[in-house]
Amino acid sequence: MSSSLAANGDMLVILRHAPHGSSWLREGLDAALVAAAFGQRVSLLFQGDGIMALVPGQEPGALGQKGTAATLDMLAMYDIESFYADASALDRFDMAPDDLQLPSLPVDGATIAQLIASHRLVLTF
Amino acid sequence: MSSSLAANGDMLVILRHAPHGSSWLREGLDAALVAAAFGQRVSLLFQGDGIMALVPGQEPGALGQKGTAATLDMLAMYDIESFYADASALDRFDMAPDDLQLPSLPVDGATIAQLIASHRLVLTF
Amino acid sequence: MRYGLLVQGAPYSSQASHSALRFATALIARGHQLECVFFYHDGVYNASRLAAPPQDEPHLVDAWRGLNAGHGTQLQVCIAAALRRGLLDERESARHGKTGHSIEPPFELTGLGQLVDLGNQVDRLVTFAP
Amino acid sequence: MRYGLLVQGAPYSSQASHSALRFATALIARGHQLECVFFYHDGVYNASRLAAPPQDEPHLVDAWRGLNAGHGTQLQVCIAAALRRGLLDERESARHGKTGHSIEPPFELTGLGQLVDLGNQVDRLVTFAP
Amino acid sequence: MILHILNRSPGTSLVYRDTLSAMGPEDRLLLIEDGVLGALTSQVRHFQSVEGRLFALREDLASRGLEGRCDETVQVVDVDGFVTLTEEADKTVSWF
Amino acid sequence: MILHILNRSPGTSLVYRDTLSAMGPEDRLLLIEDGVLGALTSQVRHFQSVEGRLFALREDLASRGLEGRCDETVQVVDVDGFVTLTEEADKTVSWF
Repeated sequence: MSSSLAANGDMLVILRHAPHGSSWLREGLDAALVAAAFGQRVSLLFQGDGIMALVPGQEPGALGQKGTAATLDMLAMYDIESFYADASALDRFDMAPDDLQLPSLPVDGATIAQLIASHRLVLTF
Repeated sequence: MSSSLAANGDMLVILRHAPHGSSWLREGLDAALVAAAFGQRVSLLFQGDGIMALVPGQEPGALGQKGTAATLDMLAMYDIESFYADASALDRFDMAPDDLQLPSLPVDGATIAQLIASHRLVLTF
Repeated sequence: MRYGLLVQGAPYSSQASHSALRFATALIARGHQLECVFFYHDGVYNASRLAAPPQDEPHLVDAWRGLNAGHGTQLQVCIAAALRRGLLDERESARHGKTGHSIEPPFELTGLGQLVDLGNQVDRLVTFAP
Repeated sequence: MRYGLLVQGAPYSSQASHSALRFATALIARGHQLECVFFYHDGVYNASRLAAPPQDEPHLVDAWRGLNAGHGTQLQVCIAAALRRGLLDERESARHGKTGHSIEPPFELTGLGQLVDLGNQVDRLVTFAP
Repeated sequence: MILHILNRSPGTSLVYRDTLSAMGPEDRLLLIEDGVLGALTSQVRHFQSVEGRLFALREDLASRGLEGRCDETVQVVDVDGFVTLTEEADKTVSWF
Repeated sequence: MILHILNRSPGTSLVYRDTLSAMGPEDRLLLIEDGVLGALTSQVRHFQSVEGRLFALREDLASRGLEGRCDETVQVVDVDGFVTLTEEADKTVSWF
């Protein structure tokens, strides 16, 4: 959680909503993918209930809704490789950093503040 | 807060949202008014942030949005006269029961449970 | 038993519509009667005949229509909540000087009184909210 | 300074549109330039040409139009978020085999890339969410 | 018996407090949608006061990859079980 | 300096916790919409860690009848002041 790990970049997308319950997470990931496709250096921060996006073994919804797990696998193709996970949320939900669908760096509040400061644009979803 | 004060009725409308921030409160009050106009015995429970509906001195919004204070004055015309206010929310926001736009009976959780049990239909907004 | 559903969430934005449709299918499969789905608050957006979701996602408006066609469930939309949100049938469109409409049968614009009636008529009214 | 707004809340359901319009008016009055309002998530519902609010309430769609007419602010609507929610212009309506449309100029359907461009172009991008 | 239905995560929303305080001694609570996050072993302490009367919807746990993380004190029901709960209840109250 | 904008009441939503923890030592917090409930004297303790950097929007207090209940440690600004805050900030982050 050292502050030196807080990357610079063009856009930080903060994902605060769990999958399936709303479209926030999916629409936030879409914004990140498009920004990356437009050549922006994009970092993702999974915060609060948003860390539920990183739970392995997600499935489509009962009516066939796609969910977001498949989208996460596409991020690397778009050169999005900076993933951060809110350490306090990981703690709260008792999730181990090595048990996430994406390798994500746990970050504390001070590091989150630095991430926000070091990206030109910050979008929350 | 005695349990004997929990009225019977056809419909209990639980209002949990503050004025102006969303349309929940207004649309909940509309449902209560229409039910009363259809001859239902309606009770209102202001709970959580919903007790903000009872703050005196509310105004229209910055763009002229009407808010809900004027609607509260219409309730008596529709014979809606059972008003309850979540005592824990009053405490939390330091609101005195005699400083509310509508005379509302403060109720604790047990009384709220009885209100829910004693009304045939319960709608939350 | 006779059921009614009150749907208050917009489709594609919250899970409310999905949950309500899933619940509707299950209660019908168990032999109950689903009298009516009443759409209020952002739930009125479920009635838009113009919705064009991606083909690999569930088409919620069609799913509601199917509930009406297969089971006779009424699909009632609160008119006050709908008009301000741009959901109009042909009659309301004309009345407001608009060209074009966004609601068509089996969805019907009705007043909140229908929700009150529904509540009195059914054994269970279940709310799905965003 | 050059500003952009990102609006994510449905009109009449949350205060987001009201707050954004109020902020837009104030920043223009202070001599800033409002380049564009980008509508995403439920914000796309702000673009519905069929909205018919009661006459004693603010007409938000007209207020957005006024911002375009009076100040040249672009009104861009995310096409992916819009189509699934039933917001289509004439071209998309035809493309999806629908009759009628719910979006017309000055609102324009655009891709999320325009939001990225906007973020790069302006000095401040302010989000109003539900 | 009244069936209370909660669709909010205790990690984000405080509505669960009002829900619990409004529940009678026989009432049941069903967690659905984002509400199933409350059924996780790490969260279920928020619902201690209704232990034995706490349910969570299987489909919503499964789609989120959470079936294996659901606390064993929570009764997991599928959507048929959801219907059954509404049959057995006098009425339902939705909290959001 | 970054301007954080919060539109949720601390009586309902826990998002304020994440907002506060993500704020740098010079950052400012503006409460708008339902967020102004956090500016009340009865609620402002939630925002102790940013005392002196806490703002609330006058119009949103006024429409709710809350101008007189706003804590004196909160700096009340009108919408012009809101614009000024965005001018002075490097960027804004909205929390909801």
